Amino acid sequence: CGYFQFPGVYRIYVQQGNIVTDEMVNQLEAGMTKRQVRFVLGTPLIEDTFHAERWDYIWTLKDPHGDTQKQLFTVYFDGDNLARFEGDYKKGQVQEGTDAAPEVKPI
Amino acid sequence: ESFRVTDIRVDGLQRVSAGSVFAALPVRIGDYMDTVEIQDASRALFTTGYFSDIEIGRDEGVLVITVTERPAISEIVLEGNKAIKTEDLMKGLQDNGLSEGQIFKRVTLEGLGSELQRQYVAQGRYSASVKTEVIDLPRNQVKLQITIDEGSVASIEHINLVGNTSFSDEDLLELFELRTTGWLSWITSDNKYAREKLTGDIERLESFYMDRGYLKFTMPSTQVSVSPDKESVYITINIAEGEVFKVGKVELAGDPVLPEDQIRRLVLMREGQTFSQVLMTTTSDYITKRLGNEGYTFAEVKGIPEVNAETGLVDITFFIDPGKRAYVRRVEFRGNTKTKDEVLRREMRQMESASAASIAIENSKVRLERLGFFKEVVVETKEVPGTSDQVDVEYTVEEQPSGSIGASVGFAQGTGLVLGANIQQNNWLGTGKRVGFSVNTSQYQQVYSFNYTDPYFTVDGVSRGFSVFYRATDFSKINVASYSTNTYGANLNFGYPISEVERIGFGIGYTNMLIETGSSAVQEIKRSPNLYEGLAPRYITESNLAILTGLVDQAGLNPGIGPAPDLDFSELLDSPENTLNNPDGFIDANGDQFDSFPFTLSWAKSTLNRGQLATRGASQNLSLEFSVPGSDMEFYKLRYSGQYFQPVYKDFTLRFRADLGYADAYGNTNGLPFFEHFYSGGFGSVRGFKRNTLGPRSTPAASYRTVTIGAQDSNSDGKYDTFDTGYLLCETSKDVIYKTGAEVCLQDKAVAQVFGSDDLPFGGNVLIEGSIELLFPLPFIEDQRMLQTAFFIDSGNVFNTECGFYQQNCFDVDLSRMSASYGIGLTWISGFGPLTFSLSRPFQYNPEDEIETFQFSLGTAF
Amino acid sequence: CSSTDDEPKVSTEKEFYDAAQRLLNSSQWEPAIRNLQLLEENFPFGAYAEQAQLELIYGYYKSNQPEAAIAAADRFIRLHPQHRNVDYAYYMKGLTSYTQNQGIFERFIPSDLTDRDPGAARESFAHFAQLIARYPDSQYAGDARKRMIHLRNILARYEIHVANYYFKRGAYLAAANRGRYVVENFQLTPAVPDALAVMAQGYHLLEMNELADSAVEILKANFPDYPNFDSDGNFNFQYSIDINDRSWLNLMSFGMFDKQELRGFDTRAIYNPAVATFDADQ
Amino acid sequence: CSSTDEIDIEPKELEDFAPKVKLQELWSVSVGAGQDERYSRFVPAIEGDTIYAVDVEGEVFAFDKNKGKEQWSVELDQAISAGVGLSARALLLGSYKGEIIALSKQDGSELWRTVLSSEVVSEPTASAGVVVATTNDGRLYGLDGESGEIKWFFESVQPVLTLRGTSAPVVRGDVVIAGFDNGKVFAFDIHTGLIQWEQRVAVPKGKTELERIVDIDGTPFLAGDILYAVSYQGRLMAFTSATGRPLWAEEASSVQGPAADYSQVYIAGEQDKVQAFSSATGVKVWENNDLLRRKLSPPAVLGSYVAVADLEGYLHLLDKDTGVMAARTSVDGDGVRARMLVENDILYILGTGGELSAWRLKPLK
Repeated sequence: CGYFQFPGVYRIYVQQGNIVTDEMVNQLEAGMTKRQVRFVLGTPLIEDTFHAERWDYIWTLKDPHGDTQKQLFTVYFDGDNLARFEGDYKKGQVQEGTDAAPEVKPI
Repeated sequence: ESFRVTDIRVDGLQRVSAGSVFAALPVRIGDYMDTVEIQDASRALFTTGYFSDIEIGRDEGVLVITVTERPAISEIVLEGNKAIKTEDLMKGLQDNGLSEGQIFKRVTLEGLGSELQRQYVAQGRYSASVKTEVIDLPRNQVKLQITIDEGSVASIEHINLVGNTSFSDEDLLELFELRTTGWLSWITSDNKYAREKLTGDIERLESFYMDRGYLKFTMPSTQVSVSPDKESVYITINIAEGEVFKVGKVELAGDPVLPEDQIRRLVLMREGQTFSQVLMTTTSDYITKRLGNEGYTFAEVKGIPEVNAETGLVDITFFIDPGKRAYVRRVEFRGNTKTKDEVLRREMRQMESASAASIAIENSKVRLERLGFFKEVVVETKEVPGTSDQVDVEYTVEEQPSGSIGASVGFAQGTGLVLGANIQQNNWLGTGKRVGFSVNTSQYQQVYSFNYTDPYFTVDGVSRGFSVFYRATDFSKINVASYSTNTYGANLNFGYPISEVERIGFGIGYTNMLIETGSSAVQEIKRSPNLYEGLAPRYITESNLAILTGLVDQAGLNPGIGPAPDLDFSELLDSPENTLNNPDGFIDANGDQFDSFPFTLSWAKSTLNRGQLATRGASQNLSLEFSVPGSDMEFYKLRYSGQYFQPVYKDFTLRFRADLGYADAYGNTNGLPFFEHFYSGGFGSVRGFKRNTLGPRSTPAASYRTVTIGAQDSNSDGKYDTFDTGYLLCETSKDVIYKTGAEVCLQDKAVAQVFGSDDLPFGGNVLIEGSIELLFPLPFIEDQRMLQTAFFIDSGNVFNTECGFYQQNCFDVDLSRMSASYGIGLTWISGFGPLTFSLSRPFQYNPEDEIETFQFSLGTAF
Repeated sequence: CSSTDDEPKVSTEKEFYDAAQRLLNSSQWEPAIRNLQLLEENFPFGAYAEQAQLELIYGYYKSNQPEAAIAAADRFIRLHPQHRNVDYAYYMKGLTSYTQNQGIFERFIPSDLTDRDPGAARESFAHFAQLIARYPDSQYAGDARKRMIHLRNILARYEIHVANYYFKRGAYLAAANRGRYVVENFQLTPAVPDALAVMAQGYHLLEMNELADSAVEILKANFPDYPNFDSDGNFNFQYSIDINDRSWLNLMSFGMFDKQELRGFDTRAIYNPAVATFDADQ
Repeated sequence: CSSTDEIDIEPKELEDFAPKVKLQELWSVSVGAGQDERYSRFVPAIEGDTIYAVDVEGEVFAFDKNKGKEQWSVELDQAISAGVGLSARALLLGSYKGEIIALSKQDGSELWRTVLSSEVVSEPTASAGVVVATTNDGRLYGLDGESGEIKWFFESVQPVLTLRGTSAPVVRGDVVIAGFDNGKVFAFDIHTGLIQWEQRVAVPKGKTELERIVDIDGTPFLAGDILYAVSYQGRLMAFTSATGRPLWAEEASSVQGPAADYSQVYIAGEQDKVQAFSSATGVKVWENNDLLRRKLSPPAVLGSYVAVADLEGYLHLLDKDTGVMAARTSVDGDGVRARMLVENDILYILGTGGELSAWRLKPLK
């Protein structure tokens, strides 16, 4: 934003959206009901009011320097059944939390 | 025979409304009625419980119902209840429909009497008795008289543990909340039997054994018996310890989600180690938390021990069920009716529409508490209905005054009567901005200042603030050397976080200072004694003075014999230039008007658990202030202050505090300006001593002593009336202590007379302070969050690397010279800001320190 | 029913009642309350008993004892479920909790109440709704409905404030969903235009242009005069997120004062002029 | 229960009366520290010419029965909760740590020691080579008299709240009888622990757990083959000891055991009223209210008088037929709460303060 940036300001990660992994996508087949898709992929964070026929599983992570990674996986429905699905998703183990192991208190 | 009901009339209604009668009646206008239905109707009306008598008659088609209402309760009197408060009893009565104005039902009263008796027995008050009476009053009303004799609670005579071979009775009974009658029992009443306490004690006993490997520990039976007179209770707990088990293999099962070694690191149990239940449950918690950080807030981890009796080993498997990855749909706030939503939301580390991380949710709660705006912050995660993997996080806060506000007509030690308004609000109009302005006139100071800081100038927490001030101080009034400074200036400062808990800051300002010195300004500020202007420096020795005064007196003895001869003792004079070569005061060396541009750099780290009255964590800050080269004054000031809280036992906490300061001049300024000196003593530094009175003293002003060295009788009336003056010379030097009224005499130097006010605190350029406090909760006070009481030991002093020759109490850094005191202090966050009291007794002090046992102040938290 | 038209009791009861009326009219709430309590206790079934209970509710409300007022109202409803003006009791329950958090602070210092927790006012929504459901044509239904609408507007505007913050924070999905929450739960509130714009802006910043365009279309269809539309009708995504035009104070003080804020979405001036802060007291 | 009458708690003052007989103290001696606030009840034991006694700190004494001269004493450095019981070979003591300790009758040296499941608060006894004892958790144990090994135990269902103390077992040949805290009396075969018969003496009634206490804490009394047992807040009942057939039952409440002679049964009843019932029909013969609330010890029959001691250590004699006060003397300042022994017209009393004394009736001049 507008004026010079102070050096070394601590900024937090800003994460948004659902994580979709290859494991989940492999379980998807056309024709599944909405309940089954919801069970496999989880509840989508974008169920747009004006696009009832699609669910968007977006995932973004903005790092302290401002560059953002983004992944979008969209599923399309024909009525209550899964028509098709497309988009990118994560491969293998996903680890993003901090490893804040709480300190151990002796008995 | 049956008939058609054309109308229904109800007679005798008093309190009960006709509506509720009709609602209860099973018959409507137009129905057919016969004897059977009449019985149903009266039975229906009876079940309402409102009526003691019902008659149903017929007047052609009109169904006539005459009722007599049960009496209404006009008053309920409760006597003799102490253990159970009247409100609880009244509430119990109300819940069963027995309250003033209600219809009285005898059966509920009976039930209630025995219910009360049962409650007392459950509390161990075995000899209690409950008597209920119903007194009839006119106009169909009743008065309920309930007299209770609570008797005394059975006290525990003996707790006997049978079967404990590995641990002594004393160690085990230490865990118990129930105790046999001890000398403290009359306050703690720990010898009063209550079943819930016993179950609690037994659970603690069981986990004590389970935590030490006694996996097969069982308690076959526990007996509670009472003495025939029902006054003493005997508790017998029979134990079967079983043997100690060691940990065998430790396995992970289920879906650990994270690589195994990361989970393994959190496992606290090692093979061969004695089994401990608490280690097992803590391990499960750590793994659950770790998974929570990964977004699996619904994770469940259970440790299952499998005992192998022969080998005495127990294998433990941790079943990890991560559940679904959870997401936070909404973050909501409750209770912030004055503080803006953004002020809370910007502290959040957990985003909305993002994966849930339990550590982020917890950190956000701590950050809210660290603001100091809230007495309490409670966080709750609620599952979103209709989803299995979404939660809403709700923070409920309770707001508290966060600053001192309002006109302060007050009196504070050391500053006398303070008049004026000052408002320092850290949550200005709920915007989270810190605004303060004060108009303060007091005996010693007129202060007009305004400060404004926006902690969130940018969304990441870059703060920007500025302040302007005008201050005219008459230092002589607050026990500091007699001079006054008039300063005005402004300052712009920025600060920003460099980590979750650390911030750095910098600021640039301008100050203009004018120093006025009174006649009796201390020597360190303005050199004295000085020769009087216009008086030629002529000196007379003490012995010659003695001769001279003899002549003058003699002449004055017989005035009538004509003009007294002029006396001129110039030949007795000695005229060498002889003055005390006192060093220059500050003003003499640097003048009295300064413009300087102070530049400050600061670093702060705080992990305190609460903004005000913290009880956990630590905070430190280091600041360097130096005037930009080219300012009139070139000096630098380094300041460190830190505090650390160490919980000791239950809710007792130790607080360690340290304040260090070092300042010096650089460049062409030859000494730290005296108005930048550190001071010590009083609140927030070393309690038990008057404010700012520790450390070096100033040398009071002095002037050369003038004596008569010649006399003339101008009107020749035989008496001298005009005198010549000169300075007295000292012949044998005496000890040199600058005390008011004293004479300073150095061999063959002019004698100086000390006249300035006694030696006043002058501060120094090195500050060392430290204190240890034991925070303890005041008994009998429920709301501890607004109150902090502590026993303290404060120590500290101010030193000066170059002491003036005559300065008292002035030492270079020397820890044996620290002044110290112990005492008790209390801080209360009132509506007008923190109110602090302290009662202290110094046990180590320097001769010049001024002691002050009781101190109080409004607005500064120590 | 035909059995309660007995003639007024001996004068003392009437005197009690009249004294209470005088005290109420001269707004001496405490003595009035005591008077009404005495009346109810001594003449629990007189003609004035029920009226006294109603005025007791009003007395507690005016003397700023919300809990007592609500308790008195509940008691009246329990004792006289079919009383002809029991709707007043329901209404007073709503009104009391509606005004509970409005201390002197809010009245004197005009501050924007839409970005704080409305506090007890949330419960007033349920009380008013109960009144309207049971007695749709009660004389108080109108005012209750107005207050409910006002409350709903405040809650809707609150959502937009939060969305504005999340744009600043860079959490675009959170902002978009806050917008969607308003569109789906707070229809017909003045915040809806802003909500649609927020959705459009959020999706745009998430580079989900299909969803962004559909939101813009609906916004344009319903609120063509929305400020973000430029002269030839397309939505200027830059409009709301660049720095608001700098106030003179900001210019004068070289950016020192009146911090540069994202303009954010706040078109209350256009779509919400009618609702002055509702005068809580009649 | 709308109201219980004002219960006055203080013990009733003693009034004077014209004594009809004198009590002569033969000898008295002090037995260590006596008992403490843990409400144990120590009973002396007599065999041949020696009388044995114990104190709470584990000091065991043997005195000559006629002169009270100490024959030997031994120090067990542990807390003792019950004693002294006798078996064919040994003295029997119970401890707070749930042990049964058998000591040699000659010199008090320890023979064996067995740990039971809870503290032993009433004196063990023995018959036919089997030692029996009740424990605080409502159990009755049968141990081998030689080795102390547990042969069998019986477990009774315990109510939530009981009175402190348990009834000591009573033995007769191969039968052991004991009262329990659930208001029932059981008789067992002493060798196998099989139940011969059981009878309910009292039925718990009332709402609170306090009103439902029906402990039988006083040791039942065997007179010939009639067994008398009394419960708290329950009944006094007489049974045939062999079959347990109930003969009669009367409303009564006592925390101490009954005493009986050929014609009457005596108890320290409710509120410490001393009551006498006809042993044939159970009809109440007389009731003495002079000693209300004085926490009386179990009564004992001495000649034609009934002896009973109280909390201030006074020994009272009442005329067996009329219940009228006949004599009074002071025995142990700390009071007496344990059972008193009578053997050929000499009364042996062990007070709570550890005073052991022997008394004999002496007619007035």
